[in-house]
Amino acid sequence: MNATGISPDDAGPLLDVRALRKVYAGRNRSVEAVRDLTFSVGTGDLVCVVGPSGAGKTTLLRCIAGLLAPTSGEVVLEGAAVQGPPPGMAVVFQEYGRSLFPWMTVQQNVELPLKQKKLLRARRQELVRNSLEAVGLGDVPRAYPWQLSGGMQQRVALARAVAYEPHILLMDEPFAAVDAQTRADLEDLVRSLWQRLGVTILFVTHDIDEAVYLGQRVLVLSSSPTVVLDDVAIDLPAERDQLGTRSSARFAELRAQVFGQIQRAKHQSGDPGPTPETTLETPEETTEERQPTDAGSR
Amino acid sequence: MNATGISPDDAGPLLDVRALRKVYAGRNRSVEAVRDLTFSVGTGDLVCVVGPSGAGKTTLLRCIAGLLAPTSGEVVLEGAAVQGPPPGMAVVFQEYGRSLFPWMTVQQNVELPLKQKKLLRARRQELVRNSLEAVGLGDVPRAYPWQLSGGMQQRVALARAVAYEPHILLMDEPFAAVDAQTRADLEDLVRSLWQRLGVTILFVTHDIDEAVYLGQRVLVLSSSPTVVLDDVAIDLPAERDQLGTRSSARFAELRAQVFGQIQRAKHQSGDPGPTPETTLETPEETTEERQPTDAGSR
Amino acid sequence: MTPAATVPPPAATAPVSTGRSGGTGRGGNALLGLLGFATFLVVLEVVPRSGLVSANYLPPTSRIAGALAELLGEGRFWAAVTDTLRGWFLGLAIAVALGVVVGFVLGTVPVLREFTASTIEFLRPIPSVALIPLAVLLFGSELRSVLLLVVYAAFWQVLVQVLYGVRDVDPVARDTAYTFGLSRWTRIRHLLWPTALPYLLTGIRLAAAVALILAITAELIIGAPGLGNEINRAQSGGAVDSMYALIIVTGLLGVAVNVLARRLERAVLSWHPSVRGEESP
Amino acid sequence: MSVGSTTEPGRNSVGAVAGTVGRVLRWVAAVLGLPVALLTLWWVLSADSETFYLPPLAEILAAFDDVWLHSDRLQADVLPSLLRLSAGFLLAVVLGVGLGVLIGSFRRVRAFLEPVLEFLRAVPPPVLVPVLMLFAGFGNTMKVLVVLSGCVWPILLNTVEGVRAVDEVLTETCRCYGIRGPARLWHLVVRSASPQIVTGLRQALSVGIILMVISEMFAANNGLGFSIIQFQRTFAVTNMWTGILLLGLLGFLLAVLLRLFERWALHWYFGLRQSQRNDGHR
Amino acid sequence: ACGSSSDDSPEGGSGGVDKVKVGAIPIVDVAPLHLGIAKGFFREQNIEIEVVNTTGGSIAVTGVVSGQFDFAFGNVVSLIQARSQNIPVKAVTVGNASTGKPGEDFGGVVVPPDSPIKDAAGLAGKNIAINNLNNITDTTTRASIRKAGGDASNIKWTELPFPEMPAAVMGKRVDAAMVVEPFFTIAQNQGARVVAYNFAEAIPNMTVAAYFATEQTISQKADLTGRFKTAMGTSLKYAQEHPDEARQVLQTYTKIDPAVAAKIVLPAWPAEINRESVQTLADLMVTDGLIKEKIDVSEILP
Ligand SMILES: Nc1ncnc2c1ncn2[C@@H]1O[C@H](COP(=O)(O)OP(=O)(O)OP(=O)(O)O)[C@@H](O)[C@H]1O
Ligand SMILES: Nc1ncnc2c1ncn2[C@@H]1O[C@H](COP(=O)(O)OP(=O)(O)OP(=O)(O)O)[C@@H](O)[C@H]1O
Ligand SMILES: [Mg+2]
Ligand SMILES: [Mg+2]
Repeated sequence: MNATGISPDDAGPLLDVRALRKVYAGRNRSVEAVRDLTFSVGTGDLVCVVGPSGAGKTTLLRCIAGLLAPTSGEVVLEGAAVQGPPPGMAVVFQEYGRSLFPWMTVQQNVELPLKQKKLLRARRQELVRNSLEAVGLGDVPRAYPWQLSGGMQQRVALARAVAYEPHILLMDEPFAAVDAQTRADLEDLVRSLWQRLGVTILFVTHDIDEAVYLGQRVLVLSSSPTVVLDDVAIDLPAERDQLGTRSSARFAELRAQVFGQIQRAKHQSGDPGPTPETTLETPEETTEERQPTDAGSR
Repeated sequence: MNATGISPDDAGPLLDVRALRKVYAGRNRSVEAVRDLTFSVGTGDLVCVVGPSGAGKTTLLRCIAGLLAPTSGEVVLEGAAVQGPPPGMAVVFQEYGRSLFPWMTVQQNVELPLKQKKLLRARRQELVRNSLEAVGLGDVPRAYPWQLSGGMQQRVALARAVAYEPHILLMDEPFAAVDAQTRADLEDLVRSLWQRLGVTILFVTHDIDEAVYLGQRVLVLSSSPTVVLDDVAIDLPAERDQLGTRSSARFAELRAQVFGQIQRAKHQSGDPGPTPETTLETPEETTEERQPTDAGSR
Repeated sequence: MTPAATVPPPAATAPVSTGRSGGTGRGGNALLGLLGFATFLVVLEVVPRSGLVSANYLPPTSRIAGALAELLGEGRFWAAVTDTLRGWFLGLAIAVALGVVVGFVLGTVPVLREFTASTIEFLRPIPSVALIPLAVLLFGSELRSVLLLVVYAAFWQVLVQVLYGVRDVDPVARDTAYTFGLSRWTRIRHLLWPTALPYLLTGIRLAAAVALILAITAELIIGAPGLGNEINRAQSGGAVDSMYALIIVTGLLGVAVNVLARRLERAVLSWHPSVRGEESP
Repeated sequence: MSVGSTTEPGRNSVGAVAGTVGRVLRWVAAVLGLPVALLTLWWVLSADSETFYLPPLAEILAAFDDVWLHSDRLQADVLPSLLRLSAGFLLAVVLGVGLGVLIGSFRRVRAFLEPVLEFLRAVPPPVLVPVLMLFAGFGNTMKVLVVLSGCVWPILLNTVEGVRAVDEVLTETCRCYGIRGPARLWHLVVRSASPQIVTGLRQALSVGIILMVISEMFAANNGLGFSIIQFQRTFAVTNMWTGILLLGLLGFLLAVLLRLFERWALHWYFGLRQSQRNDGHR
Repeated sequence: ACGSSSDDSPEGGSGGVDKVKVGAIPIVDVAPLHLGIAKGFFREQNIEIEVVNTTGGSIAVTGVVSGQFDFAFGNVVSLIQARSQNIPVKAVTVGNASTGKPGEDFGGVVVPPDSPIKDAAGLAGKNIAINNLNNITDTTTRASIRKAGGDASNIKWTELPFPEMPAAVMGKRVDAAMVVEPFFTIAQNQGARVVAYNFAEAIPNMTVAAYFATEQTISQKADLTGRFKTAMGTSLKYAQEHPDEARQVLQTYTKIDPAVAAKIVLPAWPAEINRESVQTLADLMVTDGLIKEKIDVSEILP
C-alpha cells in the first residue's frame, strides 16, 4: 500500500511516514536499511516500535527527527514535509553517553534547551529540578556526565527531554542501561507524562513486555531491509500498573502476539529473496543473516 | 566481615575480592561508589551481578579488571593482587560504542587482540569468522563500527571478547542494546561457551531474568555506597533452555527472591543512615534518592 | 558515605592506591620542568667546554649568565623587552580574535569554507619575511610594521586550528543540538566552542610562539626597537655573549607564555579527557 | 529533498541534480572563484600604480613567464628548494609524531621536556640558524634542519594534544586485551590522534615553506627563497612579486596533496563524521 | 606616513628645529653620524636627528623611498643598483671610504692560519664567504683578484652575515671570507690571516658608502638637505681627525668589546665622494653582470 495518495488535509494524523526508503551509500558498502515504511501516528498517540537489532529503528527515528534525508518517500509532520528538526520535538538518542555535553554538569545539560526556549530562570530551575528528581537523580545536579554510571547518564538524557516539555517525543531504547526496578519506574513516568501533557510519543525498544505495557500501538518492523510487519493495537485499559497489568491475561496474549511477529521478523524482511541485507561490494560473504544459535556448531 | 585475614594459599577461588572500597575523588564531588565488597569466585564459575543503576557494578568490574586502583581493600586473582589487567582476560564494556576502534572494520576490530596473541593468520581468520557468525554478524565484516546499529556494535564487542578465548570474561551489560530474540540467542551462546571452554565469567546485568537464567550464582549489590546484599545460589539444572527453564517453578522462585533483594537494594545501601549517595558539596540537595514515581506530584 | 567522620576529605583519601599512582602534583611537574631546563643548561655549558665547538662562537652557560646579569642592569634592555612584549601581545591578541571569529564563521557556514579554502591555502605559506618590504613601505620601522608581520603569521595558526576544531564536533552531540532546536548562536557557544577549545588552545600556543618569533625577527630585520634590534646590535658588534644572553631571554619569554597557556588550559578544560586523566591515578 | 524521482541514491543536496558534471563545476568554482575575484581586484587597483614597490599585476604576470618558466630557475632553484622542504618536512613528521607520542603518553616526560622545548620553540629561526651552522655547516643539511626546526612544533604540539585526548574506553580496551607496545602505539595512539596530527601537518607545511625561505637567507646559492631575497635586495621588485606568487601557488599545490593524503588516511574519520548526515538536510 | 615634522615645518625654519630620521646600520662606518649628534653639529644646523636602525641597503632604500627616513646610510653599489631599477635615490654626502692603504684597511679577505692561499691570486676558484651576493664585497674582491693576476670567474660565493664569518673561516667551512671591522680584527685575533685588502686594492681611495635621500627630498627640501650635508661634513671631518673619540662613540650604539674597539682599523671619512671610484665601481658592476647597462654615476651623485 502506498500512502502517496493521502492528502495532508485530514487533520487526524500528526505524523505521516510515506513509502519511506533509506539507503546508506558508503565507499565499500551500500545498505538498504529501510525499504518501504508507511504508517501514521495521530496527535497524542503513544506508539512503540519493536524490531530485531539492525532493523532500521534508529534510522526511522532519525528520518522522522529530520536528521537524515530519506532516499525516497517522505515524512510529513503536521501537514508539512520534514526538512529539518521540527520545533517542539525532543529526542532521546540511543547513544546517550555521546549525546550529553561533557563540558557541562548534569544540571547545565538539562537546562540548555530550556534556555533556548527563553524560559525564565526560576521556571527553568524548577523544571530541571523536577525532571532530575523524576528520574531519580535529584542528588547529582553538579556532577559531570562522565562521573556518572551508564544508567545514570541515560536518565540524564531522559530528564533533558522531559524537562523540555515537547509536543512530540522520540525515544530510542531509552531504558536500555537501567535496572529493572528503575526501568519500571521510568515506564510509569513516561505514561504519566504522556497522559498529563498529551505529548505524542514514538518509543523504540527491544523489550516486548515494555512495548506492550507502554503503548497504545506496537509497530513491529521486519529485519533489514525493513517494512512494517504488523501494527498491533494494545487494548489494555488506560490505567496500567506494573503488577496488575503485566499479570493480566490480555497482556500475555498481546505479548505473545508481538513475540510471534518478532520471531517472524527475524527470518523475514521486506525482501522476499535470500538477501535480507545487501552488502553490495562484499558478495562473497554469506548474505543470509546467521542466527546466534548456529554457534553451537563451531 | 573483613576478608583481610584470608590467606591466598587456598587453591579454590580464582578471584578474591577483599574489603574492596572505592571513592571517586573529584574537584567538586567526591563519591564513595563502593563501600565494602567481599566475595570470591571459583575457577570456572559463572557469576551474575545485579544491582540498581549507579550501584557500582561497573566500578567493581573495572577494579577486578585492574583498570582502577581500589581506594582500599584488594582484588586477588590466582593468588596475586591485581595491579593491572591480567593476561587472558577479556572485557565487554558497557560503553560498547566507544570501545570499538572507529578506524578499523568490524573484522579488524575483532582480529586485533588475536594478533597480539600471536596467532597464525589462518587461525585468526577462523576465529573472527566463527565469532562474528555466532553473534549474527557474519555478513558485515568489512563495515566500520559507525556503519552499524547500536545492537550490532554491541555484538561486535561481544564477538571480540569471544574470539579472544579468555580464561576469565568480564561483561558489563553486554546485551543491553539488542532485541529480545537476539538476546535469548546470545544468552545461550554465553552458556555454551562457558560450558565448552570452562571460562570463568562475571556477568553484570540489570535484567533479573537474565541473571537467574544465566548464572550459577547471583550477587545482589545494594545501591551506592555498595555492599553485597545477597548471594543467591542458582540451583537450576545445568542444561537450560529458554522456554523450559524460564517457565519452571524454581526459576520463578529464584527470580522472586532476587527481585525482592533488588527492591530492598533500592532503598538500602551499605550506609545505615539516610544518605545513600552523598554529594559532598551540594548539601542543600535532598540526599534521599527519589523514586521516579514521585514525578506525579509535579 | 557521609556523615562527616566516615570519609576523609578527598585530598587525604588515596594513600592506599596501588602501584601506578600519580604522586607528583603540579609542584612536582614544575620541579621536573626545572630539572629538564637545568639539564639543558648543563649541556650548553659542557658542549663548548669540551671543545666540540669553539667557545668563541657558542659560549658556555656561565659566560652567557654573566652577560645576562649585565643586561638585566641596563635600562635599554628593559625598554627593549617592553617593546617586544607590546608588539607580541598586541599582535597575538589581534590574531587570536581575528582567527576565532573568521574560523567560526567559516567553520559554521560550509559554503563559505568551501569557497575560501583555496585562497587560504594560497595565502598561508607566503612568508611574513617576504612581506617585509611591503611592511616597511606601508609603516616603516614602527610598531605597526611589526604588528602587520606578527598578525599575518599568527592568524593562520589560529584559523587552521579553529577550523579543524569546529569540524571535530561529535555527530551525536550535534544531532542533539539540532533536535532541541538550539539556535546557531547557542550551538556555537555551547557545542562548537567547547569542542574547538582544545584545538584553539593549541592554536594559541602555536601562535604565541610564532608571534614572538615574528616580533623579534621583524625587529631584527626591519630595525624596529625591541629585543630583535638588540640582538642585531650584539651580533653586528661581535658581542657573542650578550647575543646569546638575549636569545636566552627570548626563549624564557616563550617558556613563560607556555606556562600561562597551560594554566589557562587547566582552568577551561577541566572536563576534557586530557586534563581529567591527570587528576585520577 | 522530497519525493519523486530521487530514488537514485545520489546527493540531492547540491541543488542541481546534474550529477558528476555539476559537482565538478561546483568544485572548480569553489577552488577558483575567490582567487580569481581577488586577482581581478588586485589587477584593477594596481592597474596604474605608480608606487615602485607595488607594480601593476599585469606587469607581474607578464614577468612571471620570463622569470620562472623561460629560464632554468624551475630546475636550478625551485627543485632544490622543494627537495630541502620535503626532507625537512618528512623529518619533522617523524620527529614530531615520535616525540609527541612519547611526551603525550608520559606525564613525567612531558613535565621534564616541556620547558626546554618551549624554550627552543621561542627562539627565532634567524638567530637559531647561526647556531645550527656551527654544527651542521652551510650545506643542505643546515637548510633541512632549519625547515625541520620550524615544522616540528605544530606537529609535536598537535600530536601531544591528540595523544592526551585518546578516548579512555579505547585505552582500557587495549589494556584489557593486552595490546601493548608497537601495536598499541599504532592501532590506538597514533590512529586516534591522527585527526589532530593531520591538523599539525597542515600547519607545519606552511611554516615549512616560510622557513625554506628563511634558511635560504643564509649561505645559499640557489633556491626559491634565495631568488626572492636576491630580487628584493637588488630592487627587482616585479620579479620579487612573481616569486611571492609562486610561493603561494606552491603552498596551494602542496596543500592539495596533503588534502588527498588526509582523505585517504582519515577516511574513517570523515565517514564517522559524515555517515549520519550523508544526504542530510544541512 | 613618516613621523618627521620636516614636512610641515617652514623650510630654513627661523628658530624652528627640523626633526630628521636617518636610517643607519649599527656598525663602525656610521660613527661620524653618532659623533656629530653627540658633539651637537646637527643642533647647530637646527636639525634634530633620530637614528633608526636598519639592517642593510635594501631596507634603507625602501625606507627612504617610502618616506620613513629622510636620509639613510647605504653602500654605493646598492645605490647604483637601485638607480638601475629606476628608483630615484641620490647620494647626499659621503658615508665612508677605504683608507686606500693595503695592509691597513677596515676590511679584507681572511683565510685560516694554515691555508695554502697566500695572496689574492690564490683565491681563484675558492669558496669565499661574503655578506651579500652581487654587491660591493664580491665586486671588489673579484677586482682585487684580477689585479693580482688571478682568475675571478669561477669563484664559489657563500652568502653569510659578517658575524658568522670568523667561525666559518676558522672552522674551515669556507676557504676564505671577506670581512669588515670589528670582525676583521676578531678573526685576526683568532689567528686568521689576511690575504687581500680588496677595498683598498680594487680601486684607489674608493668611496664605500654614502648618505642618500630621494630626489624628491633633495629638490623639495633643498635647504634641509644642505644643512644636513654641512653638519655631516663637519662630523666626518671631526671623526677623521679624532679617531679616539670615534672609537669611544662606538660604545654608545654598538656592542663592540672596548678591547676590540681599541684595536680595529677605522675607515676613512673623507670630505667628498670620490666620483671616479664610484664610476669605476659602476663599470665593474657591468663587467660582472650585476647591472645590464652602463650607467653614468653623476645621476646618483650630488
Ligand atoms: N551510517 C551508516 N552507514 C551505513 N550503514 C548504516 C549506517 N547507520 C546504520 N546503518 C545500517 O543500517 C541498518 C539499520 O541500522 P539502525 O541503526 O537503524 O538499526 P536499529 O534498528 O536501530 O538497530 P538496533 O536495535 O541494534 O539499534 C543496519 O544494517 C546498519 O548496519
Ligand atoms: N569517573 C567517575 N568520577 C566520579 N564518580 C564516578 C565516576 N564513575 C562512576 N562514578 C560514580 O560511582 C557510582 C557508581 O558508578 P558505576 O558506574 O560503577 O555504577 P553501575 O552500577 O555500573 O551503574 P549502571 O547500571 O547505571 O551502569 C555512581 O554514583 C557514579 O556517579
Ligand atoms: Mg538503534
Ligand atoms: Mg555501569
